[in-house]
Amino acid sequence: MNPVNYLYLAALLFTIGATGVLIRRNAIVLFMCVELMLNACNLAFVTFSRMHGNLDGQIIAFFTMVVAAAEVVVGLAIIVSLFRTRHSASVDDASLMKL
Amino acid sequence: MSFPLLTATAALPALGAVATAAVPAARRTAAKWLALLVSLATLALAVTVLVRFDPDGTRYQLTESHSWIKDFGVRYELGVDGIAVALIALTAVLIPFIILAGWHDADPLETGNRRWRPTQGFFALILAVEAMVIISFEATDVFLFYIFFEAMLIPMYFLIGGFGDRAHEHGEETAATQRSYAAVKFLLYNLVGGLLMLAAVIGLYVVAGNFSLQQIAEARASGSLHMATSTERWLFLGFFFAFAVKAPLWPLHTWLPNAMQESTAPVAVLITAVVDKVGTFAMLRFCLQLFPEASKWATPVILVLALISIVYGALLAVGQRDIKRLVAYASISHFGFIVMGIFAMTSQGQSGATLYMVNHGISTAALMLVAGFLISRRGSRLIADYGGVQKVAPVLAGTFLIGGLATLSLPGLAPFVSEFLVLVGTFTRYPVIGVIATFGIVLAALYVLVLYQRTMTGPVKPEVSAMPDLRVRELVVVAPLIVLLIFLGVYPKPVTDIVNPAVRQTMSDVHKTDPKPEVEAAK
Amino acid sequence: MNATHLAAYTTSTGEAFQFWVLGTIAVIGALCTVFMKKAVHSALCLAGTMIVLAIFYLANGAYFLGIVQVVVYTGAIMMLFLFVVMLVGVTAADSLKETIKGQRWLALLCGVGFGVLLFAGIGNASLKEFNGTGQANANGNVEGLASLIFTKYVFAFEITGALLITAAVGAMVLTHRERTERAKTQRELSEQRVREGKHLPPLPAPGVYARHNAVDIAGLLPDGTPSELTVNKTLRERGQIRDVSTEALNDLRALEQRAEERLERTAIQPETFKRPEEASK
Amino acid sequence: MENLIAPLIAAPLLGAAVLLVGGRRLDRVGHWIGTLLSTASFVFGLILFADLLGKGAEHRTLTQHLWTWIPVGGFQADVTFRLDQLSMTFVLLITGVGSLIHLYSVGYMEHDERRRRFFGYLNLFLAAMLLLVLADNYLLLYVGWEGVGLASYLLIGFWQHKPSAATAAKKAFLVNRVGDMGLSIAIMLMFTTFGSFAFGPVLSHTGDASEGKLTAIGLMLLLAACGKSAQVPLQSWLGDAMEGPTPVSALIHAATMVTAGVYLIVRSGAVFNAAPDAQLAVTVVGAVTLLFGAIVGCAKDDIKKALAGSTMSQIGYMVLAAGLGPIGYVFAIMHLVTHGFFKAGLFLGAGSVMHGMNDEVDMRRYGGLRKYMPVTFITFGLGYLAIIGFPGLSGFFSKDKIIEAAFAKGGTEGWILGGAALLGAAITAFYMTRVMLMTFFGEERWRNQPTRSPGAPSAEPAAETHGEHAEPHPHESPKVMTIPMIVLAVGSVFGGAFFSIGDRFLHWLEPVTGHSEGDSPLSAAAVTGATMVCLVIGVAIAWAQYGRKPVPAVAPRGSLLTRAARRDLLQDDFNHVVLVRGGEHLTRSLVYVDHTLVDGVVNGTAAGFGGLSGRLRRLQNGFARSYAVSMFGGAALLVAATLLMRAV
Repeated sequence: MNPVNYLYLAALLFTIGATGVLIRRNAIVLFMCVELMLNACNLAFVTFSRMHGNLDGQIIAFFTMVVAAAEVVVGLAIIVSLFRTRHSASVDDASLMKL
Repeated sequence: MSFPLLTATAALPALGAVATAAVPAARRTAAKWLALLVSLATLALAVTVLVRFDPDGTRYQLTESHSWIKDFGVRYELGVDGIAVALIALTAVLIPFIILAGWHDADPLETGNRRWRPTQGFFALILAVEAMVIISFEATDVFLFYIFFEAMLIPMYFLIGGFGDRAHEHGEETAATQRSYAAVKFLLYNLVGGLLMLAAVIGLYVVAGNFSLQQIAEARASGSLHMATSTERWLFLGFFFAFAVKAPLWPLHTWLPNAMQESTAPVAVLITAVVDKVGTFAMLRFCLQLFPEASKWATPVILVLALISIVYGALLAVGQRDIKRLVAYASISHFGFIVMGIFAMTSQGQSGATLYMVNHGISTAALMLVAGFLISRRGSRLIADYGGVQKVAPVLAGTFLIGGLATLSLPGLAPFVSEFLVLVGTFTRYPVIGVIATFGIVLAALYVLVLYQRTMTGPVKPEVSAMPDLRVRELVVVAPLIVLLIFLGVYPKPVTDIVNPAVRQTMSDVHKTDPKPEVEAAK
Repeated sequence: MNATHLAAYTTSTGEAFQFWVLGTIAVIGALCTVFMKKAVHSALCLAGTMIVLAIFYLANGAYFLGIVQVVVYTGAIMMLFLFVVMLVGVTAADSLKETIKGQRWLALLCGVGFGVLLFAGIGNASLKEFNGTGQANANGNVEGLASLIFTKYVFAFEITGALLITAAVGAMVLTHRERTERAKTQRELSEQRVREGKHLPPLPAPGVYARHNAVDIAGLLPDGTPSELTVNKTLRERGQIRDVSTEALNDLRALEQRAEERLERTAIQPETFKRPEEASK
Repeated sequence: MENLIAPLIAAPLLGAAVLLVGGRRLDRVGHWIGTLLSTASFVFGLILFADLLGKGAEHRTLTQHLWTWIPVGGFQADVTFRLDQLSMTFVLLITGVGSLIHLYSVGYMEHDERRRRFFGYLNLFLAAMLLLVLADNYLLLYVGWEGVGLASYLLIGFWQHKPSAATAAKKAFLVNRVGDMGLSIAIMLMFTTFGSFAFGPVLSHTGDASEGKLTAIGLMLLLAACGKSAQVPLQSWLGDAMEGPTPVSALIHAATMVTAGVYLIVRSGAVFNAAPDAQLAVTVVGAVTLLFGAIVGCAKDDIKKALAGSTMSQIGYMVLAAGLGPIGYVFAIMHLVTHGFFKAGLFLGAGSVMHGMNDEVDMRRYGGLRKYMPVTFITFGLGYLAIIGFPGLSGFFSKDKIIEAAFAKGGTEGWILGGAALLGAAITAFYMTRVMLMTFFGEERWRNQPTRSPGAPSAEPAAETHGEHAEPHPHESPKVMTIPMIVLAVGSVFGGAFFSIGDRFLHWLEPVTGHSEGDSPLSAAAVTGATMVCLVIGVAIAWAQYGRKPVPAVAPRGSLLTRAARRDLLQDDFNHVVLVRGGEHLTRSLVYVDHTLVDGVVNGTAAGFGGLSGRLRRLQNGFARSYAVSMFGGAALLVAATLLMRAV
């Protein structure tokens, strides 16, 4: 088997995550989908690092995780305050930018 | 390196503008006096330019040239020929009167001070406009000219949009909205024109490799710089459109009536007597010099447009119910004459056109400023609201009549000379157009006399019965203008002597000579 | 050692098998994450997917990452998610019904298109032969990473550190609510209640005759109907009220019947007690 | 000696400047200043005249160059004056009659608080008129030409508070402007033809120019003359011009300004001689106008309007004569001068009558005034006899000569023109007799009735001051007014004889205008006889109609012709319908077009952009997810693009 399949898997997961972001309204689920996408990327990176035989890919994946963590922290905080104000976690309710 | 006179002439009002704007809000009167003094000093400098200028000398004199943007060959090049000198003098002469006439136009409103009217700003803006106009008369670098040609719009925009007649028949709110409409319209029209011109300027650079008017003109004359016919025509159109908007030429004229109607009389004078002249001046200096062939190619169309402007403007002036709009349309008609004279390509036509720019500036100033005094007294711009003013304010009526007679170019007053020159110059080459244009003088008489009759004669309307006659300040504004009108009408030689050589140059640029009269041809 | 060896060069049939099995699971997990109605289920599915991914990391020779994936992601981040879900409401299931017109179709279109494109890209890429992380991991994967992080990527590392701090502070700022006014004393609260004229005495306790004392059981009114008031607000909102009134009353009836038999009374026609609404039917 | 020409003009110009700028402080002496300066210029004129007489006939041309006016390329306009016999004649007429009328106005305008300005305007007019006749080139002449137009505008509208006066003034100026258009086009034509527009070059090179050009020039000059001299079709303004004070009517609209057209034609004689078609047009215009004016004159009840009609017709005679070429030039000028005397006299007489009659102008409210104002009666009567051409008086000589010349034109044209002239003579006799009878004879219709019936035309505002009281008390005017009338009467009696005995006037003018005797089909005696017959007929009819039976105080409806004539033969109505209405509609529709079409295009574009952006705004629905979709789609597109790039 050729490790390229990992890449295909990553692509698939990424797409699924992206679609999820588009079709789900619940902010939390939405974030999970984002996480999914990030993980897919990570998988790709790891695979690349294996292919090129150096660790840079893993480093990047590592950083990605850190960033993801930060993002989740802030994002969830936002969700909480959002829920606090409008008693709903639906992103469609936060559509005040509409003209 | 002698004293940079031209730079000084342009820089002084600019500095004056800054200084005026810096005067604290409490010291309003101080700001006014400062502005007036600066403008007078500028006048003095302009007179020095006039004296230092030698009509029979080289084409461009008092030149200054410094490299500015090396990479694009943009230079800070100044220089004046006879035409520019005449127009600089006109500007410098008019501005003090404009400032004096607008002395109280920007005072804070006593009643219901909804809009704060920054007096300092008003006078600073006027001076800024003067500076930009003067430098665009002086610039012999296309890019430099373009910059100030466009920058002029900004202060004008604020002058139009920010300061209207304090009394308005429709109340302050509508006044504000109409004002902003007029200002935006003015800005958009001129910006569109400027945009096309920018494209043309860039195109010119691509073709010629530099922006220097003199170099390009010489190169073209010597044939070392060849332009494809189509290229030349496109570039010409780009330039001409901008100038035609500014001039304004039919059908690009509709911004002028709004602008002049909504702005105060001095600003209206600033627009039509000073700023618009840059357009016609630029036609003469840039269009003809840079693109002689294209100019000749476009002449028929332009002449027809000018003709339409003349008749159309006059007819619409007859149909107006608003004094300022009437004057605006009259100006459109007059600009038609100017453009016609420029593109008739005869020495009479072009000298006449240049003379016309000067005279029209003075006559419109006289008429419009008096009209402004009239409006400020009654608080309405509608002709129908007046009547019998002559009885209660004879001096005002008299000056108004003289201004009107100048507008209808009565012989003995300055505009007649220029108008007749333009007509003759056109007639010698295009008889039909000349004859049709002559109808303009009848229409001019019509709108001026109708205006005078409706406002000044007849039984005295109760609203005007208590109208005071001209005050000293106002007389100081009007009297010199009238004296100028009469003097230039009787003895225009000083101006023609300055202008003629420049016109001869331009004629040689376009390789045109006056047609020979029939009898001499017969001999 | 030879494990790394194995993992690095060849892709053994073992790994292939593992890939196909776990890969399927991962995809299913992902799909469930997207399509589960309840956030909790989504979260759990996602966790599953992540663990699978962790295994793949290991398989790809990224031991450190694999562990981190399990510890940090599945251990920390997903827990964070679960916390929030708990805050927002475990069972608050949002309908998958689409409100924005055409959104779903557009989403699917974009998704599919994007996926196809990615696949095409990967297909085009020339990735036939590869060299594993053998010598990269020669003296330990962690050491390798460390040496890179602290030499080549040190600045990035520091910056991510800063980022994390900022994120933590930001989260605090966002979630922390400054109490602007003084807390109301009990007296004020009661006064307020009086003023608003709503339910002055304390709420009735849940449970029936002390035979049920679970908080989610509504107390019964004298006529046997359950009273919503007795149940905690949150439960009420989630609709998690266990209604035991019927059984309770039936028990009562049976009790009375036995009492009758004991006292040899002529049995009254035994009719099973019905709840009022059933009776009305 | 030629240095005296400039002062000739400068004097009244100075007067105008002083009086108009001087302000109220000059109110008490203003009129005397004006009179003094005009008299001064008359004296200068006399001195120059004496000087000319001292010279030989061919050296009688003085020129004075002051400065170069407009030098542009080949276009050289100088401020140069030229005094020859022709202009000398005019100078004397203008300054002489002008001074007399200044004097008259001192009395006439006594009660007007704006008298100073009135005299300022009068002086301005004198200056402009002198400039007109003394100019050495057509452009300078044009200045004077419009200058007199301005002065006449100011003076007709002198009582500006009366809308009628203001309107009349505007009308006069506008109609004149049409004529001026002709003059300016003529000047342009000259410039393109001769390369100059000074009298010398133009008039001496007419031989080299093509006849077509010359005809065009001639017709344009004719147009100009029509405007200024109130010839058909531009005559409509003269009648309304009577809104002005009577001295103005006498000086400007009878004696001097309206004759400028004749001067122009005679001065440009060389052009016309070389362009027979233009000449023919001139004669036709003259003939038509002399009949037109005469007919109008018959129907008017307003004494001034009747006289205006007569003026029109008399100028028609002059233009006719001028159109006849060398045969007629001299007589045109001669009639012009004599007409200047008697018509001025008649107007002053009319003014004096009105002065005595509380400014009543309706002749039907006069009658039997001869015993109340004898001097006026006698002077007016002499003027009357002069104008109808009573043998021995000035009108007789000048008009008779013109009729002869008309016949002398020869051919059918000659007969037609001569016949028209004769007919005109008859009608002149009729309407003048009518005026005479209605004013000074018959019963006193002004008794026992208010001075003014509401509808009656009012000329003078003084009427409003002492207007509505029961009945006027006719009285003779003060000396200051009667003296000028007497002087003019003397002139109108002996002028003609003085000029014609021994053809003095002919010899005086011949060097400038040239002269040739046409071959008349009729002998001079026959023409004179015919004229006399026409004269008698005209007088007889008038007597029959107004002398024997009393004149109704309210005008009868009259025949169709009469009613048309009362309305200037419907000329005004035509103008009103065709020009005024049409013009109004044109301007109104143009204003609409400008607002909707020209401006609409621009505003439309703006509105279009506004609408478009309004539509685009819908995309911003505020849902983060739909933004995400577009973002994701964009990403997809980018990937696609990269792939394609690599594939290509």
